[in-house]
Amino acid sequence: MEGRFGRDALRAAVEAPALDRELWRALGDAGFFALCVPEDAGGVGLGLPEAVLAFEEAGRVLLPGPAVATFLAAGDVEGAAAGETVVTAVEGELVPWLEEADVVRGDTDGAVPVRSVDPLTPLHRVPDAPNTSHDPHDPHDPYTPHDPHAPRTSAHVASLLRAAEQLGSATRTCESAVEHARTREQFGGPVGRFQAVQHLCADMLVRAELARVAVYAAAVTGDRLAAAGARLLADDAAVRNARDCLQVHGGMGFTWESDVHLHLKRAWVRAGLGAGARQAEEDLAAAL
Amino acid sequence: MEGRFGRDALRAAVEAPALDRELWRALGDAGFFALCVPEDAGGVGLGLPEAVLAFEEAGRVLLPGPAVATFLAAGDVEGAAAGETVVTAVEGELVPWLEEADVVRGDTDGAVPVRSVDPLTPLHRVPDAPNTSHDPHDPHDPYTPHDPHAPRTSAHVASLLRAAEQLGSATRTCESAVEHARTREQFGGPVGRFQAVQHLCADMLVRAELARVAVYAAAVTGDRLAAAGARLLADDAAVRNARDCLQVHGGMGFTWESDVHLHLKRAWVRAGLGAGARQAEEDLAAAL
Amino acid sequence: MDLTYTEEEESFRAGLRDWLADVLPALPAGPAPDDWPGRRAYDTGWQRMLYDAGYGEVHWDAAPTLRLIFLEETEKAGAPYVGANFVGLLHAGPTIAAEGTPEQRARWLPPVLRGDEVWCQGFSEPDAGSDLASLRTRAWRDGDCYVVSGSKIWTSHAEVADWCELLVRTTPVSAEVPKHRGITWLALPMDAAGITVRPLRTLAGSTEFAEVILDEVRVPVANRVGAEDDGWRVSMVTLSFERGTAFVGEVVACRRLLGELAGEARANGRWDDAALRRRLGRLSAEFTALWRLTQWNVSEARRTGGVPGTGGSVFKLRYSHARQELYDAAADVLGPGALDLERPWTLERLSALSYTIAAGTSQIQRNIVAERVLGLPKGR
Amino acid sequence: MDLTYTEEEESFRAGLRDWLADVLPALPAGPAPDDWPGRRAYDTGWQRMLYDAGYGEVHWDAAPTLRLIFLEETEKAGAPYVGANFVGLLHAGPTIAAEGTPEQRARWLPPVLRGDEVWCQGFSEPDAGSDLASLRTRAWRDGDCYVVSGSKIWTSHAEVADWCELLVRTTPVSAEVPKHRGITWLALPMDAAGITVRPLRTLAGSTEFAEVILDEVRVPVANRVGAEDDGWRVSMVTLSFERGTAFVGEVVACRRLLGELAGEARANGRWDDAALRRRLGRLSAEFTALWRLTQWNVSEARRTGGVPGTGGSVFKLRYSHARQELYDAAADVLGPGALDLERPWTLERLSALSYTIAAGTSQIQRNIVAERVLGLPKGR
Repeated sequence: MEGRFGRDALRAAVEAPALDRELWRALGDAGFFALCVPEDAGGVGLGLPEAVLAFEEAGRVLLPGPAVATFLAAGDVEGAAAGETVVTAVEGELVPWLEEADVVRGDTDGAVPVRSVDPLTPLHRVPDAPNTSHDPHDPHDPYTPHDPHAPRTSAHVASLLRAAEQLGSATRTCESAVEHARTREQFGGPVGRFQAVQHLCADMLVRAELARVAVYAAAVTGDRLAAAGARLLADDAAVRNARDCLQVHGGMGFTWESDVHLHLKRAWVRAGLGAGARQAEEDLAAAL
Repeated sequence: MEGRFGRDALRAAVEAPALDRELWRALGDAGFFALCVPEDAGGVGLGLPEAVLAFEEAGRVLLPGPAVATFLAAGDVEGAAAGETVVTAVEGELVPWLEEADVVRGDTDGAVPVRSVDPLTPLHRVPDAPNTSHDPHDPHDPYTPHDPHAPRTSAHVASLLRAAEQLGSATRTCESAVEHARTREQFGGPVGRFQAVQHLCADMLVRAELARVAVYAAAVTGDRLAAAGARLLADDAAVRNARDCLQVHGGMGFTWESDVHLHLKRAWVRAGLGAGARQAEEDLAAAL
Repeated sequence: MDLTYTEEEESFRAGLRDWLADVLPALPAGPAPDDWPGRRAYDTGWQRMLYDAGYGEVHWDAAPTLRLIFLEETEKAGAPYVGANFVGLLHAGPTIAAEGTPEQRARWLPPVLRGDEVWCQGFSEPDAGSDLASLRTRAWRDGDCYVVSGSKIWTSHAEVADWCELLVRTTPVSAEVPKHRGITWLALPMDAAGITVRPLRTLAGSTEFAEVILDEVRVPVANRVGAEDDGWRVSMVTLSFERGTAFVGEVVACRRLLGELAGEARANGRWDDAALRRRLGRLSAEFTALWRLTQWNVSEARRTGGVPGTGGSVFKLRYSHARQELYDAAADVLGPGALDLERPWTLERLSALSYTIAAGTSQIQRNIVAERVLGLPKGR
Repeated sequence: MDLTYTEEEESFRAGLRDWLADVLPALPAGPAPDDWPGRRAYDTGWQRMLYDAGYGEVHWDAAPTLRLIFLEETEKAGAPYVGANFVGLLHAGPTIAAEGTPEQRARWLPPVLRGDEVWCQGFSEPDAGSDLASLRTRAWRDGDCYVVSGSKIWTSHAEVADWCELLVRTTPVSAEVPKHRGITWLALPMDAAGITVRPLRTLAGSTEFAEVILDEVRVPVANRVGAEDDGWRVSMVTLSFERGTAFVGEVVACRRLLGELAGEARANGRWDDAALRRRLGRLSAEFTALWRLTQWNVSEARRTGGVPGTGGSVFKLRYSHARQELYDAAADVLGPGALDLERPWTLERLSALSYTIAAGTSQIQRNIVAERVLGLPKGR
């Protein structure tokens, strides 16, 4: 993934945010969107565990575009698997990439543009969107598939793939903080020798690792509540790791040129898409 | 206060918890209970700011006994000012020192003994106690005075005096952690040279100092909401400082012989008396 | 992430479940948690039953996955906690299994598995807490014995134990010998002359810990496990292993506790508080993930041949705080009842306070993660 | 704790209030926050009005309590923020007032008070962030000038400033000269030859900061405030003072924001969420206490003759985190609206991220509190 969308591509995209159709088709050619489409339907025929690894990479490099919605439409919408058709969806009250997408799932009546905090994710808001829940049979769920028994395309899978992106981001910001702490010198040596910095980094790793096992296990089991739990831990890891990464970077992290803010803003946006943490917590509590 | 109830007295009380009537009378003689009783009624004639300093000291040395209720009864109940009559009150669902007290304010119907987590505070529980609020004219308020305009004896003053005790405890546990960090040697020097320990101590001081200004300011203004805010910050400071103090002490803080647990348990008990944090937060929110 | 089990593993699980369903209802009620002599009789009796039923060897001879299944199923079924056998089964035993001679294994392991002999741990000292390697209990050779003098602290079950796994300094620290060298691992018979056991009361009021004072106690050289002066390595191998799996049963228990808390909150009306409800929901996600992390650590151990490595520190760091948050949430569910020692969870809340301190404080664990996992420069 | 005011102070407050009530409604609307040339015209115009009305001297010549009242009342009335005058009024100005010669005070202070001249700050360097004293911008004597070369970063308002308070190294660090010595405080005219200003874009997208590159810039020796090599002390006196009071207006603004959040939440239905409501209630307690802490610091400053001491670090530590929590709560009130830069508070939330970093990170502040207030041994 880093080969297709490296740091130079990222910074170029920040300065001129638009959907890169060429990149999208390259991802399609590489089988990214068709990863879970059965082989006899022309896909790669892999499962959620592999999809989660792919989206972790997408989160790590801050891949722009409605990748989750396009991925989930791959077996369903003509051209989505190949990256020719860009698909987005109404996620809670928000729709990312509405103007750039070819197909929109969900009801966008009354959608108004939002000046998005994330320079890499244009947003529209649908103020009267019905509340999305994690119920796979929710009629408002834009991901409800034609076959109600196919677990792959229900809202909790979208949520899990976003959790995987959050995990990739949390891992990357942890690494970035560690790199900075190893090399930035203050007070006569690398700042990473101070316990205050070390312990920030250690807590970042712990958050990322806990999110990792939660995301991977939810992918293996396909369980709805496991996905809700993974989402909670991954949202938390992505947002808090980005903030701690900024703290470790100090003033240098506060510049536009640093990537830290891109991770933080995207983590905020991802956490704001779909049913959100409140609903996930309620779902998990209800099952106790 | 430390002269009257020092560390030896504290540890003796832990091993044989009973109300020390002699100490109580000595406090009465010293004017502790009559601090805010007008001089023409035989009291010391000082105000809430001085009372708050006295209760801060009481919290610091972990003075056992229903001092707040006795203090608030001093102008009202025969012998309370002198420390001859021990007065307690129903505080939310709990009554401290019910069996030892001579006078009980509030309705104790159905009170059942509780095996108290704090070895220095015997408790009864009144399961159907009406909810105490911070409303000074609440008819269920055990502190409602005969003169409804006297601010001194309403529930929010009881709450503020307990906040002052919490402040004293938070200050003491901060000092205790610092003492330990200065003297305990590990890895070839005092543990207080490690940032991880230093920063625990710094956060303890910040909590105590913020609680201090909140408590002092609430005492000066006598304001009901200021008292609610002071209570929140002081409860938080007392409980969290006791826990951080335990963390700084390590295994040594985990022993019965250490005083840390006495501070933690008392802080829990004080936080559980009266209307509690939820109500204080709601009151403050309602005023926004 | 491998969450599947082999047929052999599933059949082991099924057999164990059946046996537990059969045996548990007939067990007598356990003694009070701090009745150590009582606990010894109870726990060792239970251990003997496991041994006779063929589950004895699971503790350290079986594959990590079988051990995981064993700990999961016994906890899920509500079987007695290992209690006084904790050190023997989960610490000293694995050390002897890994580092002992065939004679030592034959002498010490079967009685642990049968519950005939109880072990305690003599590692910490009053002046060597977080800095364990600075321990000062001295041992010197006299013929075919070591003579040991010093004192140990936080020795659980010392009053009822038959053996103590003891770390002693056999070579003093010097310019040539750093503190991690010069330490030796000995099996100390607790009935030897010169041992004084002083119960140590914890903040929870219980006395399962003790201080052990050693005054020229003679320990046969044959009781040494591993080479002289190599005791730090000998004990650390086991310690790192235990961090990965010693809490399996507890995590299962925490998840059960969450269900109990929800039940209590639904009964007493606090379930209406959305903030409390959501907090329990989030804790449920935490403990499910901690359970997955345990599985992950065990499967890593299987892959690398026994040592789960630094995953243990990651687990320990998060688990100890999550456990404290769990009991804080329990206090919120109980309301004023949280101040009552008769109510469930109040004593456990007190005990949970030790989790961020014992077996390496959270501060030490963060150092380990930062330096050994993340490769940050040696802390200052 | 003295919360009462003298008659003189109360009459000052009343006069100021009347004046504000009179003048504010007639003010033109302010320019966009990152329109720095526009802000300069606007802010300095406002400053001149204050000066003409007799409030100019309040910034540093008046007693600390008058200053507190001034900052409180102007913020409460919604008066324009000091903006481009921040450094001149609250940093360089007080330094010159405390440490400058009579000639220097006469030259530089009146234009600051009138809003005629804008100052910026040249302290931080790319390689000297948290470790400010390791700064490397060099200055050497050449006749009656210093010649300065190096670079500064995080210089706010550099594009519009007339003067820069500059820290330079006049004596290199050596075995005899520790890094805190050898630093000198200079007033650099921003129109001197050899200065390059490069705007620095922050994560909020704005460009109020700049990098300033100095290439053999000549600064008259007469522009030195304090003795040569004594610049660290000269600037720290002010810094410690400013930590105590520079945030007065902001704390007042935060308390007003809490009221706005409650209003928004009541309007959009989120007020029904008890957890959010209680969070706002707790933040209200926090910011009320932070306001009291400011008053306390100011009254301490009055007692000790100007320097509020370490209370500033205590305040800064808590305030910077509370401010971030406040904007996180604001995001919760806004819901998806928190992702919209057009909505109030979203940009401010981004800016608030700098509070735990700028002017000494929270980590540095904790070190200061631990070592200087609590007397713990020098950290490692």
